[in-house]
Amino acid sequence: MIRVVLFRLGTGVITLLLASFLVYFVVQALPGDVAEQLLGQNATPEAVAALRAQLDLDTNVWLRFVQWLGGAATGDFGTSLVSGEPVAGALWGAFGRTLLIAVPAILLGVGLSVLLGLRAGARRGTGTDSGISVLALVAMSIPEFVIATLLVLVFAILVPVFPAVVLEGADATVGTLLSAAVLPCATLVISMSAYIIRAMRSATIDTLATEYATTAELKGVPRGQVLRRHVLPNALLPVLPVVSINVAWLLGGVVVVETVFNYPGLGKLMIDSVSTRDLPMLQAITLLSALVYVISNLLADLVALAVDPRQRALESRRRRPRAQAAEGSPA
Amino acid sequence: MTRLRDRALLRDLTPSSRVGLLMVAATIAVTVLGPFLVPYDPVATNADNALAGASGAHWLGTDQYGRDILARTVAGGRYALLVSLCATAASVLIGTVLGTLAASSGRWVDAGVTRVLDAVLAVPSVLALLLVVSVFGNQLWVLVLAVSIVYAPAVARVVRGAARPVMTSGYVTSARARGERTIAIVVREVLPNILDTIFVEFAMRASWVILLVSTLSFLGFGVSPPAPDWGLMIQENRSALTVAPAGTLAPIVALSVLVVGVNLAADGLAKYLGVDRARRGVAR
Amino acid sequence: GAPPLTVPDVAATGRARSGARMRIARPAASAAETLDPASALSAYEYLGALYNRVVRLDRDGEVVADLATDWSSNADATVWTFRLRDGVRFHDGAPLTARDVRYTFGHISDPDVGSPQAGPLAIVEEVVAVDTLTVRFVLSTPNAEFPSLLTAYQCYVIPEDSAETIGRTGIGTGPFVLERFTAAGAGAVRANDDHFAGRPALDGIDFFSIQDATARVNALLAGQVDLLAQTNLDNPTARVVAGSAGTTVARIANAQWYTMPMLATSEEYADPDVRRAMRLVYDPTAVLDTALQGEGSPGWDNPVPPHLSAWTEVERPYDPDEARSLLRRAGREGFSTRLYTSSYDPNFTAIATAYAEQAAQAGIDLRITNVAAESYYTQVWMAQPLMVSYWFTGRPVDQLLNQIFRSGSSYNESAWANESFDALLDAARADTNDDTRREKYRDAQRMIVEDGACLTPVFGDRLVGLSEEVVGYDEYGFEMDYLALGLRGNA
Amino acid sequence: MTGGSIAEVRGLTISYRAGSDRVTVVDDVSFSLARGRTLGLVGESGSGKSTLARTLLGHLRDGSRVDAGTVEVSGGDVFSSTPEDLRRLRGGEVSLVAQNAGHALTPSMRIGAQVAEALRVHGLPSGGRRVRELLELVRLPEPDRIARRYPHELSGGQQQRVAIAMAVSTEPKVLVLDEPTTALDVITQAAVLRLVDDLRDRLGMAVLIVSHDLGVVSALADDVLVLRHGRVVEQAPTARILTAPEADYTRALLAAAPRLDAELVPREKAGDDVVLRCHDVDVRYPGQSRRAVAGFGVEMRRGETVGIVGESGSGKSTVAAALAGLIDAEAGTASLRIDDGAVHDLLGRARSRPAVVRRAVQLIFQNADLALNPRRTVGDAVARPLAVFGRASGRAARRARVAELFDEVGLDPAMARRVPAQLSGGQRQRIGIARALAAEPSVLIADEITTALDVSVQAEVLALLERLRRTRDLACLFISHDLAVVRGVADRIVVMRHGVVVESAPSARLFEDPRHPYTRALLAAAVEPGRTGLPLREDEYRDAPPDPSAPMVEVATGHLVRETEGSPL
Ligand SMILES: Nc1ncnc2c1ncn2[C@@H]1O[C@H](COP(=O)(O)OP(=O)(O)OP(=O)(O)O)[C@@H](O)[C@H]1O
Ligand SMILES: Nc1ncnc2c1ncn2[C@@H]1O[C@H](COP(=O)(O)OP(=O)(O)OP(=O)(O)O)[C@@H](O)[C@H]1O
Ligand SMILES: [Mg+2]
Ligand SMILES: [Mg+2]
Repeated sequence: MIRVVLFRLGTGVITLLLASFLVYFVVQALPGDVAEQLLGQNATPEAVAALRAQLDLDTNVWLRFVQWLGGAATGDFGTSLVSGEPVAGALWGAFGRTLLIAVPAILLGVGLSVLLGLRAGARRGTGTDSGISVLALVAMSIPEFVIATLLVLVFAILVPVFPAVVLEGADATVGTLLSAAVLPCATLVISMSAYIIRAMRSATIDTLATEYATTAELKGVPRGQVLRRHVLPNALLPVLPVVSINVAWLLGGVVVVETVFNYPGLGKLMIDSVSTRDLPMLQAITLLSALVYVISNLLADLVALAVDPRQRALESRRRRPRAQAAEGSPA
Repeated sequence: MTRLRDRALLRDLTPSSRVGLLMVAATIAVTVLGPFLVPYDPVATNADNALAGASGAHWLGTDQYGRDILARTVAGGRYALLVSLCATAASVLIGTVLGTLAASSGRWVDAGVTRVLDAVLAVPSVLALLLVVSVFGNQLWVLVLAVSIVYAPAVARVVRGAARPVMTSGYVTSARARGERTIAIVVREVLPNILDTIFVEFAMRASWVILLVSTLSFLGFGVSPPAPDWGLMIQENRSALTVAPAGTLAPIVALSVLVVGVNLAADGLAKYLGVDRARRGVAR
Repeated sequence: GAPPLTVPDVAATGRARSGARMRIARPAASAAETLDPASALSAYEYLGALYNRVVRLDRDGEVVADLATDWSSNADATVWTFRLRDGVRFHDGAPLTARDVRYTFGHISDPDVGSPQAGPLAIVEEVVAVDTLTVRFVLSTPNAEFPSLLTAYQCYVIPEDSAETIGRTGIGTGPFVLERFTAAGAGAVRANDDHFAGRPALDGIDFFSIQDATARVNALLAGQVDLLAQTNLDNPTARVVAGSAGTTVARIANAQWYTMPMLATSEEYADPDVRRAMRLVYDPTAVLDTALQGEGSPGWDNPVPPHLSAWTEVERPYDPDEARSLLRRAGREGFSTRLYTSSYDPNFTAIATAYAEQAAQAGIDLRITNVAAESYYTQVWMAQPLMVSYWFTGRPVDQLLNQIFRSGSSYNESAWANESFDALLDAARADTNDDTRREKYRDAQRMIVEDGACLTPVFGDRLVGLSEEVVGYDEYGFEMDYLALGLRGNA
Repeated sequence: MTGGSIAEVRGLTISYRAGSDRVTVVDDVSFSLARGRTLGLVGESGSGKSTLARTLLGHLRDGSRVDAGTVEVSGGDVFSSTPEDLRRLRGGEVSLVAQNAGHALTPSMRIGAQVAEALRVHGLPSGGRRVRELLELVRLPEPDRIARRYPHELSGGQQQRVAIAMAVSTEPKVLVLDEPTTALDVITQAAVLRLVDDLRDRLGMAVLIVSHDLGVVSALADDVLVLRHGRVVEQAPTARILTAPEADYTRALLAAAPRLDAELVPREKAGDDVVLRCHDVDVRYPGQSRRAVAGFGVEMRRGETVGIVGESGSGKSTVAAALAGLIDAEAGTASLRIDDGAVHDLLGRARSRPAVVRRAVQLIFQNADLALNPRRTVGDAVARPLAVFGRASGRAARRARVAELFDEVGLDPAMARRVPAQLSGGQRQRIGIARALAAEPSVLIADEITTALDVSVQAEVLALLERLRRTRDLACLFISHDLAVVRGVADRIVVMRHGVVVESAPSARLFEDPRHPYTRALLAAAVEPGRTGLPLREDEYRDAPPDPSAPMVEVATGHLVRETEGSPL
C-alpha cells in the first residue's frame, strides 16, 4: 500500500516536471514578451526597453527556467514579472479562493450526482430515470458560460439575491466571498454533475446485473439494503476516475466561470497571466494544476483501494498496476 | 461484436438515439442548406434596421448592426461543425496511433508514452488551448491543432485501455506465434477490434469539441467577428439578453440541439456497439 | 428597426447628498499598474482624484488654470513662466512649491521611467524654480502652444523626491486622498477637506477592477456599483442599462477617436493616390450609422475632434467612382488586402466591417482579420499595413498633430512623413499670434485630409453606464469632474 | 422416500422477448421436490436449467415471463405472492447456491458480514457465534479468520462453501444448487459434493442440483430430470437413467461422456522418431518470484499424443506458451527435429525463430472465442498462416487450400465467409484446428481445447483430433485438467502440480497403477456417470507442493514418479 503511494508519487513528480517543461517551452514561443504586453498602445520602443531592463528579461531564458525549477522545489516560485510581487502569495491566495468554490462544488456535486445516478440506475426505465437522465443530458449540452450567464441574470439581476460579481478581487474577505461563491459554485455543480450522474447510473445498472447483486436479492435482502450495501460501493469504482477527472478540471481551469463572475481565483489568474505573458506565474499555475491533477488521481486510486478489497490484494501481490480499472477511464 | 457489419444500424438503434441522429442531421442540413433558405447575408449590416424585433421579414429579428439573426444562427454552426469534425478526427487519429503504439510496445515505450500523455493531461486544457492559440493565431488549422493537443492524450488513454486486452487475446498471441510484425498485428488484429471504441470515442469527443470550440469563441480566442458563430453570437449578445433575447437564445438553442443530438446519437452508438460511454466521464 | 436609443446628453444634475461614497468599477490595466502618473502603466481613474496638473483642458479644449493661476511666455515663445497658486498643500501636509513642479518634469523625462509624455516634452531644455511659486520652462524650440503639452495626464504634479514611493502613496494635491490601493484590485479614496478648489461632493470613492466588460455591466445592473469607468457600452447593452430600473446611461460626446492607419511605408499605401482612393471610397456617415448606430459624429478623415476650437471643416467628397479610377491609374484596381481588427475595443470590428462593405463597392477586397486583444498593439499596430485603432480625444490640437502625425514621432501610427506638414507645425508653434497660429493648424488638417495616411471615419460617443443615483457626472480632458460627482440627495 | 413433496412445479412454460418475438426457454415442465431427496437437472448449455431452477425462488430474468403453469413452495404459488412474502421465501424457505461463487459474493463485503446479513434479513440471530457455527458447518478451517476476509481472499472451493453456508444458514426447506462445482477442480469438486450430501441429510432439505455433467448428477441425485431445449426429455430415478435410459438424447449424452474405465483405443505403436525433446525447462513470468514451471521435461515422437493433466494453475498453459515461443524459458533445453532432419533450438521467442520452426509448432487455444479475431472471417483466419508461411501463393490458391482444410476438419467450406460469432463453439474450435493445420506443423499443442464445450461436441472434436493425428502423423501435446478426456486421446500422460511434473507414464499404466499421491487423489476424486455414490473418502486432498529438485524415479518402463517425502512409490 505504501509502496503503491510512493510509486504513484514518483510518477507524479515526473508528470509535474514534464508538464511544466512543456508549458515553459510553449510560453517561450509566444509572440511578444511581458514588457510589450503590459505597455500595449503605449509601447514606444524606449518604454519597452526600459521595462524590459527593469524586469531583467534579457538574461538567458533557459537559465531562468533552471533557476525557477530550483526555487520551485523549495516552495519559492519567484516573483511575478507583472506585479513584481512574489508569485507564491498571489498563487496561494487565488488557489484558496478557487477552493472556496471548488470544494463545496465537488462535495455537493459528487454527493448529489452519486445519489441521483444511483436512483436513476435503480429505477431504470421509470419516469424518475428518464427525468434524471434528460436533465443530465441537457446540463451537459449547455456550455457553462451559458449556465453562468443565465444564473446571473436570474439570481443577481432579476431577483437580486446574490452578487453578480466579486468586486474586491484579491482583497475580498471570506465573508463577502461566501455569498459571491454561491452562483459560481452552482454553475460548477450543474456542469460537472451531469457526467457523474451518467457514469453512476450506468455503473449502477451494471452492478445490479451482477450475480452478487442478484444473489443478495435472492437471499431475501430488501431492495434498499441491496442498493446500499451491495451495489453502491461496487458501482462507485468505475465512477471514481470520472470524479477525479472532473475534480482536476474543476480546480485547474474554472476559467470561464471565474471570468463571468470576476471571481479572483486560479482560472482568472491564469487567463490574466497568459495575456500578460507572466511566465513565472504561468509556470507556478501549471505546476499547481498538475499537482492537483496528480493528487486527485492518486486520491481516486486510494479511494478505489479503500472501496475495493480486490485491488488492495492486487496491489500488494503483484506490481501489475490497476491498469484495467484506470484504462476505461476518460481523458 | 461484429454488429456494425451485419445489421442495419438504424433499425437497431434505440428511439432516443434515433431522435439524436435526427437532431444532428437536421442541424447539419440547416447549416449546409440554410444560406439558401434564408434570404439574408449573415454578415450584411443594415443601419436602418438594427435591433428590430421578430417580424415577417426577419423571423428572429435583427441584431445591433441590423444583421438577420436567423441567417446568422443558421450559418453559425458551420464553423463549429467544421472545426469539431476536423479536430475530433485529428484527435481520434492521433490518439489511436499513440494508444495502439503504447499498447503494442514494450514496457518502457509504453511507460514513456503514458508519462508524456499524462503530462499533457495535467496541463489545464484551457491553458493549453490559450497557449496554442496565442502562439499561432486563431486560424482554423490552429484551433484544430489546439483541440487535438488537448484531446488526443485522452483518446490515446482510452484506446490504449481498449487495445491492451486485445493484445493478450488468443488471436494476437497466435499472430505473434506466427512471428508477424507488430504493425501487421496492430492493423490486422487489433484495430478492427477497437474500432467500436474508436467510433464511440469519436462521437463522444465531437460533442465536447463543439462545446469547447464555442467556449473558445466565448473567451475571444475562437472565430473572428463578424463571422457568424454560435459561441461568438452568445458572447456578443449576452449582455443584451433582456432587450434582444433572440440574438442570444437562438444560438444557445441551436448549439444545445446539436450537442444533445450528438450525445444521444453517441449513446445509441455506444449501446449498439457495446462500449460504455457514460463511464468515460469528461475531459474538457 | 428599433426605436432610436435615447440617452440624455449630459448626466443628471441635482443636489448631491453629503456623506456619500460612490462605487466605481473599472478595467484594470494590469497587475503592474501604479499610481505614478508619469508611468505608462498608471491606474488612470485614480489620477484625477489624487493629483492636479499645472494647467488642464476645459470641455472646449482650451487650456485653463489648475495649479497655476497664470502663465506667460517671452516674445518668441521659448521661455514659459507659470505662477502657482498659493497655499496649496499636498495630502501629507507639505506645501506645493515650484521645486515640486521641477521635480515632476524631471521625473517624466527620466528615461528609466519610460513615460509616453517624455517625447513631446523633449523640447524642454530646463525647468527652473524661480521662487517658491514661480516656475520657468526653457524650450529648445519656440512653442506657442506649450501649455497644452502640460495638460497630458502624465503631467500630474507629484511631491519632490517621491519617485520611489509615489506609485503606492498617491500623494498629490487632488480633491481626494488615497485610502488604499491594490494593483489590478480594489482601492479607495476619501475627500480632501483641504482642497484648494473646495471639498468634493462625495465623501469617498471605492474603486473595483472588473476585467470582463459584461461582468462590469452585470455589476452595475445588480446594483453592486454606481458607475462604469472606461467602459464604452455597445448599443444594445446601453439599451439594457438605460431600460433597467435604477440604472441609466450618460453620453460623452465624441470621446473615442477611431482611426484606420494605412502604413505609409508599406507597399500597399506608399502611393498617395491609393490612400486617396481609400478615402474617397467610403462615406463616414454610413460607417457611423452601421457601426455605431449613429452615436457619434462622422470624421471625414480629419483627426481633430469637432468640439475643439481649432477644428475646421475640410471638404472631402464621397466618390467611389473617382476612387475606382484612381486605383485603376495606380494599377491597383480590385486589390485585395487584410484589414486587421481585434476585440480590444468593441467597435473595431463593426467599423472595419462597415468600411469593408463600402470598399467592396469600389472593388476593393478587404479581408477582415481578427487578432487576439493582447497581441493587437504589439503585433499588428504599426506593423501591418491596415488596421483599426483608436485614441481618446482630449489631446490639445498641438499635441495631437505633433504626437500622431509628425514624421518620426513614436506614436505616428501610419508612419506618414510629410516635410511641409512638419514645417507647418513648426511654424505654428513659433507663431505667437493666436489667430494666424490657429489658421496654420487648420492648414495642417487640410493637409492630412489631402495626403495623410490615416483614415478617420468616426468619432464615437462614449456611452457610460451609471446608476440613476449619480449626479454631476462629467468627463473631459482625460479626467472626471471629481468635484461635482456625487450621489443624489434625499430630497 | 424421506418425506412428502415441498415444492411442486406444474406445467411451467417460460418465454422471453427477443425483438418482436417470444422465445420459449422452458416448455411445459413439471416436477416435484421432496424432503431429504435430491433431484438432478441435466442438459446441454442453454437448455433452460438455470431458468428453471431460479423459478423456485420466484426469480425471472429481465424480459422473461411465465406463460403457463405454477411453482408452489409449501403450498403457496411463488409467482402470485406479495413482494414481502417473496422476500421471505427467498433465502428463508428456498435458498440458492449460484453457479460461480466467486461472482455471487459481494466483493466489497467481508465474508462474516455477508453470512450475518443472510440471517438478519430473516430475523434470525446473526451474532458472530452463529456465523462461526455456520462456517464450521461447511468445514471451513479457522472460521473466525475466514469471517474477517473478503471473498477474493478465499479459494474457489472455499468461496463455494461460504455460498453454501449462507444458503443453509436459515435452514431452508429447499436448496437449489446451480452448477455448484463447474468452476472447481476435481478434488475440490468432490469435497463440495460430499458437503452438500451431508447437509441434506442433517437438515432434511429437498435439494435441486443443476449440472451439465452427468457424473456430478449421478454422484448426488436420487432422481434425474433431463432437459433439452426447455423440454423434459426424460425423468427417472438415477440408477435407471444411467443403466436403462429410454430417450435417445439421454443415451447419446451418456455415450459421449468420457470414461475413466473406457476401453483404450488400440493404437499402432508410435515411431521412435523423436520430434521434440525438452529437459529441465524453467519458466518464470516477468517480475514473479516463483517459477511457473520448474524442471519440466518431455519427449514426443511422431504420431504420438502426450497428455498433460493437472489442476488449474499447475503450469500447463505455461509449458505450451514456452514451446510455442510466446514466453522465454529461464533455463533448460528444448529441441525440435523437423522433417528434413535438421534440429532446432526451441526456447527462443517466436520472433527470433526461423520460419520453419514457427511453422512446425502450432498452438490451438483453450478458448476458441478468444482465439479467433471476432472482426475477421474465419476463412481469413485460416488463410493467414498460408500467406505467412508461403504455403499457398495467390488468392485463388489460398481459397482452394482453405476449402480443403475446412473439409478436413469437417466444416462446410461455405462457412469461410462467416465471422466467429456466427459459429457454434464446436465449430469455432474446428476453425482453430484448421488454422493450426494450415501451417502444416509437425507438432500440435492443444491447450484445453474442449473445456468450454458440451460433452457431445467435445466427443466430436476429440474424434477429429484423433483422426488428424493418424492421417497426418502428428506429434500432439494435449493439455487438459480432465483425466477422463486425456485417457481417451493420449498415449502417454504427464501429471503436473505447482509447475512440477509429479508423474509421467503410458496412459494404461497410469490408470492401472498410479503411484504419486496426487495422481491417486485425482483419480479418486473423479466423478463419472455410473459411478454412483460420492468420490474421494478424505475430506480434501492436501499436501506440500512438490519439490522440483527431488529425483524422478522410474518405477517401470516409461513410468516415472517424482520422489515425495513420506510416501512410498
Ligand atoms: N431474459 C432473457 N433474455 C435473453 N435471453 C434469455 C433470457 N432468459 C433466458 N434466455 C436464454 O434462454 C436460454 C436458457 O438459459 P439458461 O441460463 O436457463 O440455460 P442453462 O441451461 O442454465 O445454460 P448453462 O448450462 O449455459 O448455464 C439461454 O439461451 C439464454 O440465453
Ligand atoms: N501472464 C502471467 N503473469 C504472471 N503469472 C502468470 C501469468 N500467467 C500465468 N501465471 C501464473 O503461472 C502459473 C501457471 O499458470 P498456467 O496458466 O500455466 O496454469 P494452467 O495449468 O494452464 O491453469 P488452467 O488450468 O487454469 O489453465 C499460475 O500460478 C499463474 O498464476
Ligand atoms: Mg445455467
Ligand atoms: Mg491454462
